[in-house]
Amino acid sequence: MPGELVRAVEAALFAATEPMTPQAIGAHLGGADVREALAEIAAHYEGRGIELVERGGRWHFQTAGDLAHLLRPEREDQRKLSRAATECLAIIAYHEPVSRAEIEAIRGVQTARGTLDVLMEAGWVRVAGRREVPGRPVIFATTPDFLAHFGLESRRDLPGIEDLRAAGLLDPVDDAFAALVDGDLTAAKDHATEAVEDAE
Amino acid sequence: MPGELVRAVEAALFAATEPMTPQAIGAHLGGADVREALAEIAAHYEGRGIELVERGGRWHFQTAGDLAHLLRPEREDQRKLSRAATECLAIIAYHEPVSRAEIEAIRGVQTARGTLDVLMEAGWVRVAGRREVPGRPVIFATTPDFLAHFGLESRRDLPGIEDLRAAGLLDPVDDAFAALVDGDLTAAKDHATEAVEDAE
Amino acid sequence: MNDADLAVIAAEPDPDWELLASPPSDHATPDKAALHLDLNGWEGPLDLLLDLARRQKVDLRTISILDLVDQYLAYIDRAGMMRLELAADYLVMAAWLAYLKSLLLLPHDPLVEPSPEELALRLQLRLQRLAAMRESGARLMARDRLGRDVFARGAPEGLRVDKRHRWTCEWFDLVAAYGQVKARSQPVVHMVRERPVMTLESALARVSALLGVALDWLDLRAFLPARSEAGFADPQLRRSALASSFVAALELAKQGKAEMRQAEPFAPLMLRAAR
Repeated sequence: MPGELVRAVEAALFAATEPMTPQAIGAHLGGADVREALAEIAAHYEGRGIELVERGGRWHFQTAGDLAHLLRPEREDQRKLSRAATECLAIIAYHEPVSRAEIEAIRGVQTARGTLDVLMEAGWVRVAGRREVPGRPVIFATTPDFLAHFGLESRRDLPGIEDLRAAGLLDPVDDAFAALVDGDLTAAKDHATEAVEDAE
Repeated sequence: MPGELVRAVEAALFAATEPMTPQAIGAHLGGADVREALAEIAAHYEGRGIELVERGGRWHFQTAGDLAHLLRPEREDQRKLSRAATECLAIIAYHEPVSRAEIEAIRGVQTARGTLDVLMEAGWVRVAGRREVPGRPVIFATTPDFLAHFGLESRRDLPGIEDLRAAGLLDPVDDAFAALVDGDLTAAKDHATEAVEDAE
Repeated sequence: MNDADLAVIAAEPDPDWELLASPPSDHATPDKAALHLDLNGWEGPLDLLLDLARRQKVDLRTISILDLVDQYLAYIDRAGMMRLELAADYLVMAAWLAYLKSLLLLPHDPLVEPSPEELALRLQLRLQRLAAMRESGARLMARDRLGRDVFARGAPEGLRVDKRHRWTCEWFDLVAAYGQVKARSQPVVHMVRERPVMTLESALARVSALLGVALDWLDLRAFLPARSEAGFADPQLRRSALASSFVAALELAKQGKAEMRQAEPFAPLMLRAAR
């Protein structure tokens, strides 16, 4: 069973909002010499989930270092890249190295601050230096992880502009839509014409 | 030497900013069942300057009660609850859930507007729904924080609650009266009569 | 918790009363205590009654209600003598207690319901309940309280889960996104297709010319160019001619140069020169 002083020191350090010197602890406890008590407590906690440590003459309790991973576990969740981020990634992949301003010029819209961060967090984009032009803008390029994720041997495996055109991927959305609607429209028009002719 | 789980639970509770349920601790530690570990830790800390306590199903470490005189802040900054608020709190705790009208029936006076607010702001009392009687009055109950603050494992630990219940002092006057009339009204009447006779 | 609120509540003076004498001492005999007139801080008549009952120094179950009534009435009298404004509920309680006293002292009348003993018992029960809660409150406050007597960890590290996102993107989405960007940024040229139309002017000229030679009502469709005329085999141009001729007919009718009639909705639209 620990002695009164040991218990008091233990409680005082537990409740303290910052590390304390032995003098400060002693002063708090009516001027006692607490060094032995500190040593006893430190020994008691050895190997437990909590430890008493001294840093620069001040003592404090902390959780055992080897348990850090348990106290701050990482949880992974899958997230689909936003459309804006996907566009940025594609532009970087096709045009690298590119600056943020160039990305924006190609996309035609401003790129939100976090968008490039997300791509770097994902490990697909890295800062590839600075462009030697006024303002020395940061330039971005893809990483080997990018190639790995998309199953590409090299950037040359990305489909070319002509491939995209052939696949209809270069048609503006509106045209593609109009093409669809036009098809239907012809049929509808034929009906209308018939009606007029019937009337004649 | 404590086991890994015991160490982890100890560290988690030590690092936690709020009391935790065994479920919450377990969830944090990858779904482990921590109840045995909690019991082991509580036993280990018995008699030390710190103790592991359960309050309303949630666990936390705190300094031992008998060390209060050493740890109380010198600056006597004690906020004292008013008598009205203290009575309200007691009535809510011992009778919960209870309506404002029921509180007032016991105290014999109206409860000032701010009194219940103070208790709710302290986090000790909460609105616990409405009673399904005409007017649907709001009913009040205590919170887990109330148990933690007053060092109660559960409402069963409220000081003297069993005696009060046994003596019928937690029953409304009407019920108590009816019980007395059925049972030992004679005895009570004798008292009253004696009193009358004494006075005469 | 808000310190200020607690302080305010704790210090809240009861506006109905003022302190006239030192607080009652526990050592005072009941008689001496009855002379005290500490009206500060009573929380209503029941509170005052409970304090008076306590000074009988007996179990609340065996208090003398008559003594209690006397003491209460003495207090109220004394307050009256000192010209204190008494809150109404104290006076109501005084009146009720005086009535109870008379019932208790008079020979028992079995017709009076509820019996005075019953009333006295109810008062006693109420006082017991208030006393029980007051004591419980005091015992609660005297416990080792977190933050006053016992302390939680002063500087907890905190528990938190670090969320890490694993981003996913499909190859197709990547390539399609690039296609969209390119398509969006291509210069856009708007072309309006030329379509065969019969203008309103030519329809107007044609309809008014034909009206001049027509003798009687004619279907509007008779005014349209024949299919054999250049290009008028095209159904689109025929529809345009029909629409333009209709508008031309309306215009001529408006100018008073033509009359129009239709037997029923969707019946042939008939047209002739104004007479």
